[in-house]
Amino acid sequence: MVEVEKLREIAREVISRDDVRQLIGYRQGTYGFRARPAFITSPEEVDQLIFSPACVNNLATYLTLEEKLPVPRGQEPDLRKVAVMVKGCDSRALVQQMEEKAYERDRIVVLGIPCTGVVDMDKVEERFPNVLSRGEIALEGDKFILSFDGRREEVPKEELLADKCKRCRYPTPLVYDQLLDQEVARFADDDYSDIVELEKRSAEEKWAYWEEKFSRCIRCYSCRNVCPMCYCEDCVLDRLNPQWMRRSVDLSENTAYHIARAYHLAGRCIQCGECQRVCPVEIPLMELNRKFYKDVEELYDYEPGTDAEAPPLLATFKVDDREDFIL
Amino acid sequence: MAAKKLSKEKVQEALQELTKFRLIAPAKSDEVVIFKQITDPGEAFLDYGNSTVPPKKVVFPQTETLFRFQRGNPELREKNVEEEGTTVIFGLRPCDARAMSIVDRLFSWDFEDPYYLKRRELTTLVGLACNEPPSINCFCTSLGGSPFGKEGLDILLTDMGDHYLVQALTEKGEKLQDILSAHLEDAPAEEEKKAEEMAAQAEGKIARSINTEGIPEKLPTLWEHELWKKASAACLGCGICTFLCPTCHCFDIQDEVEEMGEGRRARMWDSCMFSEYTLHASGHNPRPTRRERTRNRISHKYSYYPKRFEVIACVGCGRCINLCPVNIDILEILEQVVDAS
Amino acid sequence: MAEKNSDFEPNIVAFLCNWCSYAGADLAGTSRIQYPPNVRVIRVMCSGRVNPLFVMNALQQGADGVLISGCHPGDCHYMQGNYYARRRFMLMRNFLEYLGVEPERVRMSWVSASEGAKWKEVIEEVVNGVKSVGPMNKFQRRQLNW
Amino acid sequence: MNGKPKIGVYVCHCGTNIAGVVNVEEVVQFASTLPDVVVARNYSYMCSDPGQALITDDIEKFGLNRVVVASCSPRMHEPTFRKTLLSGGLNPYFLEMANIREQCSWVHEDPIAATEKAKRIVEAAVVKARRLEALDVKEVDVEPACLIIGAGIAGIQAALDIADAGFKVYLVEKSPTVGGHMAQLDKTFPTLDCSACILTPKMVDVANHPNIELMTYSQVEEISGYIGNFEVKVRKKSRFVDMDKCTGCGACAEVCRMAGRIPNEFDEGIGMRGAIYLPFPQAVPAKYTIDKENCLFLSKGKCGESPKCKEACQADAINFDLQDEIVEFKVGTIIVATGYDVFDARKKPEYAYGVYDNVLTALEFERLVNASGPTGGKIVMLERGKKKKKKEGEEAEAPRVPKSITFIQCVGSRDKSVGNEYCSRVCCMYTAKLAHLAKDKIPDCEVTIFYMDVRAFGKGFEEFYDRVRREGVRYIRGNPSEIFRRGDKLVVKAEDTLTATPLEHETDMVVLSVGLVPRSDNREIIDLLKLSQSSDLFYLEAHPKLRPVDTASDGIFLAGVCQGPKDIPDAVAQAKGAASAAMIPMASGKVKVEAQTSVVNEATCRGCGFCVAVCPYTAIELVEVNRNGWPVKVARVNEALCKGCGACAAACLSGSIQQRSFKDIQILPQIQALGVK
Repeated sequence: MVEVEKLREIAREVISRDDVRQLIGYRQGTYGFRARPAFITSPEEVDQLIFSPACVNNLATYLTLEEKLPVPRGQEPDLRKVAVMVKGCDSRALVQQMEEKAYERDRIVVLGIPCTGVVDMDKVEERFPNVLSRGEIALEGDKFILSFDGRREEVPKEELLADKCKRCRYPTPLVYDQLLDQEVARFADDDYSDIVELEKRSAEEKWAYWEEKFSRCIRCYSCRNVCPMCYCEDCVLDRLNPQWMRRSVDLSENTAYHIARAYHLAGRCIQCGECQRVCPVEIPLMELNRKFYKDVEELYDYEPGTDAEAPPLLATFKVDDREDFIL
Repeated sequence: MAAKKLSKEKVQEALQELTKFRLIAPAKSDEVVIFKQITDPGEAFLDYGNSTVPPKKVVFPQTETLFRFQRGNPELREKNVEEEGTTVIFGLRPCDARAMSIVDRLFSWDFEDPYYLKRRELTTLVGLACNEPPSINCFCTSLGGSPFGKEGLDILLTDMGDHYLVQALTEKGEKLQDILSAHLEDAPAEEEKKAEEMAAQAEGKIARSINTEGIPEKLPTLWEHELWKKASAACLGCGICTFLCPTCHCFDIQDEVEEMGEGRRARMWDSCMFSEYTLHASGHNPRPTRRERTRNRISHKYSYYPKRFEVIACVGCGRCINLCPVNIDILEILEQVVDAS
Repeated sequence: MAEKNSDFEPNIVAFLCNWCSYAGADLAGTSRIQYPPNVRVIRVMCSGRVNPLFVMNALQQGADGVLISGCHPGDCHYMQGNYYARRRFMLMRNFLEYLGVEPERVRMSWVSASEGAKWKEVIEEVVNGVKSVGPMNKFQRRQLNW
Repeated sequence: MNGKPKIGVYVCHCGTNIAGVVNVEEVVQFASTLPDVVVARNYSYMCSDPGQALITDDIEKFGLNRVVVASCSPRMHEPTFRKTLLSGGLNPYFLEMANIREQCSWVHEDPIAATEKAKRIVEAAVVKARRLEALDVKEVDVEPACLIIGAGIAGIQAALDIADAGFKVYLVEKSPTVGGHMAQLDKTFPTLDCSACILTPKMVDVANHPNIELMTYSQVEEISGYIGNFEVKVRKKSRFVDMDKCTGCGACAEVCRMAGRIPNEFDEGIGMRGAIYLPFPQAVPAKYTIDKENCLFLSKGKCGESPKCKEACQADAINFDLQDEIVEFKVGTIIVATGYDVFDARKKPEYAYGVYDNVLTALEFERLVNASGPTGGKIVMLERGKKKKKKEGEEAEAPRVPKSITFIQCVGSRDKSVGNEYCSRVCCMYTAKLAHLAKDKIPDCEVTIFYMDVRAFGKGFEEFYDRVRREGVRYIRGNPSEIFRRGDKLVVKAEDTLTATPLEHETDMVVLSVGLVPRSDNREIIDLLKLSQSSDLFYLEAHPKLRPVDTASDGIFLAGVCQGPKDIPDAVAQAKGAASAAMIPMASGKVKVEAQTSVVNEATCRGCGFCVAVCPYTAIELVEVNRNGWPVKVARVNEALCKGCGACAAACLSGSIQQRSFKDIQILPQIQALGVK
């Protein structure tokens, strides 16, 4: 695992550069085992930086989430670089964003963290509820070590590991300026078994499954705002003229929202799993994205966020694309 | 009113009795606890911390039709809330009830909101005291609330082990208690005293707190303070902390019209954390970034609302802390406000 | 399966590309080829213009089925429009099926300017397909908030 | 003009075409209740002058700013009604047509269902009309030059007409000479003009006309751009003969080691040629060409000690290092006149073409009877097999003259089994002509024609058909089933269906009247110009009756058999039609360009480049703009290149790029109008 001192040392060096405006990393949360994003603008703030299996956020989303205030007349916009720490899965968001020309490669400094898997915070807090004081999580071999309130708990890795890590194909970042640890070999793969199982059900069963989920949705848009690939200036679903989708929150509009969101990620979602993590009503959003992901891989042999030069999936075609469904 | 007793075996019967009204109780949708109308008592799930979406959505639905209209037909078909019938929210937490009483002040302020107030009038709140704090981030005691708080409730149930102590607190509560009399027995006198002890114990278990003294007055002075930028740096601008807050009451009104000239005017929740909440038609936005919106969210609850209604619009339910995707913690912010020079 | 009442007349929205399928449909007209009236046509310049979210919007508005028809691959007046449409609808159709929307509701076809007869066959195939799965009642807007 | 919409709805009876099924009054009544509809009328023929006057008057009277015409297909009369709006002082793009004829009344018998559907179609048109925006009709300059692909009689005629009108013409021909198939013919029906006599003068004119740049033995490689501004790349294949020096004397061909050993395509393989050759004596340009595959020096690198042709050439014109040359130029319009192939008779194995030497195709027979043909015009029995070794001094016995010649009509035409259901229009008359020539050259020859129906429809055709029969040509009604050999005779098995008597007709020679089929390489032009094909695979004209020489693409026209089988008079007439159609934009110097192009909302564009990637015309590029002080990249459309397909609008996730008249805001209401039950 990444030694914190080495991490802070590299961070201090990076943030001290005059061509770097900000460094985005992780810091301890406000209670229990939580970790949260940290925004460093000066070397002094570096000592709060950490990395542990609790650092679940995908920091790549902040590169495109930043709201740019109008530049006062007579002043120049601050175009200095932004440094960001990314795990393997997060780094694919950078690759896909660059493939979509969101920014040039030289606008970012990437600190790559080879990742051995992060925790599912819900499982942790279910296992060890009501932990107020700051807790630590570390990975040793195939066990998570949780130290809090003077206790030291060992838990087999499998039991607390986030689902996305159980099918992770890219533990080592695909793009980085510096690697903060040795590379981690790929330790898992995705057989889409959950998607295949759902595909097999009848139309009624499938709809009953999704109807239950979509009826819970409160349209808080956290799944959209957390997603590194959702960075439109003004989301088409928020528009009133034309109004694709209405503001009212009911099964019809919620379904339309989730279809549109998932379709807009077809061939773009890099499976960082954030949308599902943040959903307050626990809608299995990854099961939506991964359906497109599986189809795109099987039909067009295309994996988003792996090659910054690749053309966007839906902006290309092959003459022999499958068309057996066409009359 | 002498306190009553409702043994746990009779809970199902009592609920069955209540199904003749619109009975709303905590129920499970997959692993998520949500308040929804139940017709079969078995659906009720009382062994829970607190729901993700507060029961506010019962009296202040996320989307509600105000009236319907049709081209060429001058008469508006107004939504009659009466049709929804008397409602019983069974098993809600004291903080959520207290939140409703706070929000009542706004909806009956310079304009009596017909929809909300009628619904409140039709609704009887049967609270369930928190023997254990639903989450580590509860801080109701810092806001004048309590795990055994009675404010806003019509009946308070206290889990005494094999039965619930039933305390009717209002006229509505007594009426409901009469309806349920067949399932209740008289509770021995010392039960209520025992409940108070349990209350004190429960209040002791609340782990987090904030001293709100002086915050309402201090907040306006921190308008350009550094803390807001730092606190909101990680914010995604989503609607979780507002939609899930029992005291948030902002709404947007929109007309949903179809080509054939039929339509409805509907009211739906809005969030001050969304950018288009204050987006002007000209494109100007007085709160252009999430820094201003976070400042506004905290200041509204802890300064503007108290200035107008003498109560802080927060009941310390902890939802905004538990469910924020990036762990923005209102207590941490408030502490920074207190410490800010 | 959804109850299949025989007198159910589906309402199908079709997006036709101006150069081939719309011309093919016109040819069916000039040749007086009769076909069921369930399909209602929206003309677009190319099947490449049809945004798959139109399909979602149509199903949400009340359509029981949607048909997108364009030029045969290679004949597109704008060279590539139909190739893009093919990929988009392959993905959207699979996804809607994954949600529980029967595949018979989202159909695509290649009909050239000279295939008036084929247009009739496509219409009948689509109308019968939608009839076999019954009315669309999954996430229709009017059923909910009226 | 985009103000509050005031819509006029006009429902057409179209005589009984619409009113016969759709209750027009009911539709008009319904239309008047729709939002923003100010006036709703019906009329018997909206496309007629009084019909159009209704619209212009209402524009005046009610101040209409949107017009919905519920009538036939927009593909039919959208241009007409756009002109009506223009004459009424209204922007032509405020028109929306509701197709209640081809896609409603003509295809749905049940009046109730048809009327209900018509209402819905009108409603969709009204809701779209409400949101239509005025579009400024843009014009671009037109390069006063025309590219003509194919120099058969059609290409030549079109080139001459346009050049005579004073415009520059680039005439590109794939084979070494102009003339096409007409040059192969001997006489032409029904006047028996000698084909060469009426064609060669035009071929010479084409070569010498100051306004025509003739490029033979050349192929169009690339075409980009749009009407008025086509960029064309042509590959002038190397002949390995310097065109300026070659005098056409033919010395090289005589000495060529391969002389007489390569079947001459021009003679349909009957006559032979060398590796360096002139297709036929009157070829234009009269320059020799070296056939790369068969030239020993070019294909094997050695031709004896040194290539004989080079030695023989006085003008030193032969140069084996000459490379292909790529020529680029700009034209305003294009005429496709690429002609046809004759049906490959091998696809009718029962007629044993290629099995027996003396089963010929009509084109081979044309070469036989042609004075400049391989046999000098003498009709003789052919021996196509291996050439018998001619021993020294032994005089080859004189080829036998056939005593009887039998023609078989409709080989490869009107024949579903080979996929050609159409009639090739010319075979009946050219067969009568060839029969006449046979009788003329061999008076006592017994000439028989097996036919299904003789189609002598043209000017002077019937008279010619009657004359040929009076000359003794025997017409038997019956479609032969098989040809086989008996002794040294060929037997044509058939049935005379008029007398219902089966017969086995013995004959010396059989001539198959092969039909006309699309060229085997017509796919090249389709890919170059995005032409579409009709069901018989010839190129598809814009409208069979109203726009026979236009194609779906602006500025591209069709002439000759490439658009469908026709005889020389029709081909020439169509060529002159295509020429005049092409000259319209060239003469006016300006042409209206697609107005329904895409437009980008630069405030919401995130510069992801999806639209740039999907645009087939590379009409969109990312440019850097200043948004509130920040440098951002946004898409920008080159409206001259954009053809208005809308692929970008569907590819854009943020809906920032929209195609005018087909914007989301215009289509979504249509979906709602049609979708809601």
